[in-house]
Amino acid sequence: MIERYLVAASSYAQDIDNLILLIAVLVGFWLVLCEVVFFYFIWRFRARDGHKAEYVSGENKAHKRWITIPHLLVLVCDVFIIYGAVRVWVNVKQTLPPPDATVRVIGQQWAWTFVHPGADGKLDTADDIAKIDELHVEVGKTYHYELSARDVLHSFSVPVFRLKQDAVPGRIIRGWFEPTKTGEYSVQCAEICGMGHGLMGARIMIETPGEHAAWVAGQKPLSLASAR
Amino acid sequence: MSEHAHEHPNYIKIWAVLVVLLGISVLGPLFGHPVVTLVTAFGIALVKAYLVAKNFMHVNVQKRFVAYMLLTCLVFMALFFFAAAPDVMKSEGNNWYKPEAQWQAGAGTSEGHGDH
Amino acid sequence: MRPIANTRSAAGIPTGRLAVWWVVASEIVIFGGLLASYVMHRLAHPAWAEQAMHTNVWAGGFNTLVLLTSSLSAVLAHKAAEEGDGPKAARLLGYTMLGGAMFVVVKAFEWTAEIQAGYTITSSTFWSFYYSAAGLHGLHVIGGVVIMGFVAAAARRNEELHRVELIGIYWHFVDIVWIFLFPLLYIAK
Amino acid sequence: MATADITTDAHHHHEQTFWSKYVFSTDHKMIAMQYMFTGMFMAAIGGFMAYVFRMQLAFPGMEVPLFGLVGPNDYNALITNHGTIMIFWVAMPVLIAAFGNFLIPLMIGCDDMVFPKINRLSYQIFLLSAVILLISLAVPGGGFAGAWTAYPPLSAQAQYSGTALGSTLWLVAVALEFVAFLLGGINFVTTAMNSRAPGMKMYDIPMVIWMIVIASVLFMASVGPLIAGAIMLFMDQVVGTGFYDPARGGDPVLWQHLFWFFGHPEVYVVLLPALGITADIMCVFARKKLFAYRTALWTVFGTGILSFTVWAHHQFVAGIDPRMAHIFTVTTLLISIPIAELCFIYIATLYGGSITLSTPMLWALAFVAEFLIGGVTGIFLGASGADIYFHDTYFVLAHFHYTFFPIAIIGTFAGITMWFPKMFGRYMSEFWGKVHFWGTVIPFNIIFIPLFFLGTIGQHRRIYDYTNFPELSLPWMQDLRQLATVALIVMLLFQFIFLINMFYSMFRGKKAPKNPWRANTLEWTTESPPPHGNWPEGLPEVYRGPYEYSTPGRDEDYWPQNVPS
Repeated sequence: MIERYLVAASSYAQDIDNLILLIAVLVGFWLVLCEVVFFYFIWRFRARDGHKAEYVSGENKAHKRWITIPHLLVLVCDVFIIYGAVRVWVNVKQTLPPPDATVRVIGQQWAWTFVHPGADGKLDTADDIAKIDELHVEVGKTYHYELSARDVLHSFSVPVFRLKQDAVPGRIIRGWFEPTKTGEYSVQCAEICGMGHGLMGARIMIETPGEHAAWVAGQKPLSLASAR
Repeated sequence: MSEHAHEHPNYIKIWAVLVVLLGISVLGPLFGHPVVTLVTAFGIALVKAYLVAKNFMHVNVQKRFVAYMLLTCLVFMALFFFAAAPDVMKSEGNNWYKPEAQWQAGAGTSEGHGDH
Repeated sequence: MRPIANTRSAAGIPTGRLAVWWVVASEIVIFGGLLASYVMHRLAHPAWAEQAMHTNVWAGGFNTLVLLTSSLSAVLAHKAAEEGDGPKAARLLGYTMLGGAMFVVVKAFEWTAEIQAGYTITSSTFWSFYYSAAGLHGLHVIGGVVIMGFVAAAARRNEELHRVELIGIYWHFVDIVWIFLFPLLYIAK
Repeated sequence: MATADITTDAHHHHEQTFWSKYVFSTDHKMIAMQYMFTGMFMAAIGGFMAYVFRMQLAFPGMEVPLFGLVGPNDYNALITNHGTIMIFWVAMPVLIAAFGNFLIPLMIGCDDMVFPKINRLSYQIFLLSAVILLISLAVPGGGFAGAWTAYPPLSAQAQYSGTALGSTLWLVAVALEFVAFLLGGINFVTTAMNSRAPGMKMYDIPMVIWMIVIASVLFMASVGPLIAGAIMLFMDQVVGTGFYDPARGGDPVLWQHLFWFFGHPEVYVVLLPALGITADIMCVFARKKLFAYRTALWTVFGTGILSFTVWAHHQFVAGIDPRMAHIFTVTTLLISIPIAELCFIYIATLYGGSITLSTPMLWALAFVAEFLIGGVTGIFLGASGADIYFHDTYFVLAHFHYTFFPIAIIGTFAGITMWFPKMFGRYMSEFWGKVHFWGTVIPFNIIFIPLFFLGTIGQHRRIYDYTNFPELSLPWMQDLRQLATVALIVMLLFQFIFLINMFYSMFRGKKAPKNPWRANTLEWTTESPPPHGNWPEGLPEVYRGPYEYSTPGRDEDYWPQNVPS
């Protein structure tokens, strides 16, 4: 559904899209049903001459059935939705698969700093590559991100990954993603962070292993001081 | 005006009990034992609050819903505490930690947990 | 001129008292929110115990005694008002007001000493909570004393005697808040 | 209003001056009018703000007519104050304060609120808060621009926001507004609990009164932590404490909890009165008893309690512990049960009715139809897994506008058109009322359906210019934004029809009798408009429930509550 307009480029993007589809089908059914019955009643029971309204208290069992049965059915739908939501949530936010590499993501007014591990694949070494508003990752690899904020709240949002996580000053938050499609996509800040919030966009480059190695090789390592 | 059907308790006696309890809660920490302090400070605060609410505020002779109303508010606050504490009180959780707080905890004493 | 609405009592509690209970309920959540926030932070920062050492337990304890005693005179005033003795109720409320005033005076000396010792509201978040929570409570004490002045003045003329009980309920609530603030701010170290 | 001079033994009137009658009145009806017109004035300002920032979104960088260039901070201040005004200075005063003040004494059959002077004080504090908020827009540095949720550290530290004075005034205004509604709420609850007409038992109270009372209780029980939080935020702003500063042992997430612990019940605080207004209108114009009154009432109690347990679904990706999200997903989806049940009750109420599509009924029906959309889209956001993607997109924005617009605008118009004859003793024009109805409801959908779509494909909120995001500034997306903006302008223009209709009818409309809609509830048993003291000939007594329409064995299809059997 969403994929037609926005690429699904992470391993869990499809799961989230499917969950959204599941919810859309279930609530869509109830919405359409309610609206149809609602408008049908408005038409069917319109005021006509010589026609008196019925007296229905709705207090006896036979009448109440008309609301208790649907609401039990809604409860059943809720259970399905909860099951789907929890499953996706556990996968995306709660359990982290072992990483191939870790990137550090730092939000500040009004730019993203991305610290890449460099050729040795480790952070806090001399060959770390810090980039402003530019995140380079390799397709098919599992990444952990280490998210922090220097000043106010920001939100690290990558729509093609269907990923969003607020960056909170004073906290380091870990999460993961695995890119599945190459290309250049948008990274947003999705939490208002002051005057430049509307400018705080970055790009994510998802590269093939060859491209990525070439990019790493072409970077001058930055001093450690700027990495932390 | 409503007629108060209740007897007035001996207020002076209740006040005396409250003062004795206050003395205990001040002297409690002198034992130097954290569990004793916990009980003398907060256990006694609960008893004092109960005595004041029951005898001075006369919650017990009001219509029942007054007590329920006040208790509901307290329950909501407990709910708030237990839902916010995992984020605010803890210095680490599922996939996150607070570097500042952990640094402080490492530097300071680890004693003092379970104060409440 | 009081509306007829005010004299009805369908819920079985006189209107004024019912309203005061609602005031108390909404105050519970105000102080509850503040104290819950404080407790969370306090448990998160064992190092604050060191800061709490510098609070004056004796001043806090004395103030607790003052408030407990003022509550006693408030409830005795309620009893007197119920017996129809307005002037006696007014006199007892006067003692309560005196207690409130003494509480504030002790607080003033205590805070002065602490600020002079360098523990200001911005020294650390413990002191921020200390001054904010006690300050909010202090404002309630001052507000209570002012309202009590009006109630006592009317009671002296044997008017509006039911209000003696209402202000008393509020005052006991302020007392209870202090009963919890005292161990939280002074004793837990 | 010559009727106001009718005196009874209990009331002696001295000549009322303009000031004592319109400004310093303690009469609940006049205070209701004060709240209503202040709310309408603020709605005009909030609507104008919406026009300005929608113009900026549709035509980035263009000079907006009547405003000028919209800078990034202007934009943020506009959206922040649009949200704040529409919730705290429009929905709250009109739905709860205006209708509460007007309807509670009239519908439970007493002469005034129990504390008329506190009632007046409540309005005066509210007015002061509105003035302070308006001043905050004009101070140096500009108005507060940190979103209506005011998340610190942005809201707490001027070095990040650049709006030192604006933030503080905004906070003070909001806090004063809470004080006003606490005073008002205590008045409402006490009045409804204690001052009911003789014979009016628990299940004889009209739904709208129940809803306003429950809403007031929810407000009182939930706002406390936010008041405490506001004190802490104020200290952070003004004194320089570090309650929300992690570097000094504070925690910004604490504010989010304090805010949403209030913020979510607040949704129900404004929803319930609108639901109540709709229930009463639907019963009158379908000539039907409310389906399963008792079930409906207990469902509302359940909703109220459940609403305290769901707040952290606003914070799923905001840095809370991921394990907590499961609890809040479950509670959030559970709250769909009582709301769905209410919805079924409303639909069932129509069954077998004799429905007249008058203007109030159109508004009431539109409320149900539109709120359904807002309700079901909430499920996407309450389900933690889907919220990862939807959080802070225009999907959220469209969702809560599909709830708040039916509540605050459609519900309000339903109430005003319903009780206008009682308020002013004259009818509004049905024809122009219907023109206004269609001119509001159709553009409303054209505004927000495109925004649903834009949100679904990743448009995030509070961005003043999407040209910085190449994926979000494709030509067809810009077309959708312009469509929404044009629809908004059309909708705003249609509001003039309402204003003209209202003010014309107030003075020139057809005179209305006591009970123009042939309704049961007590307010229709007195004069239109009711005089001071409401029932000069003595207060009514109650013999039955409020929804005895089309009772078998009676000639008339209604049976007023005060008529002895």
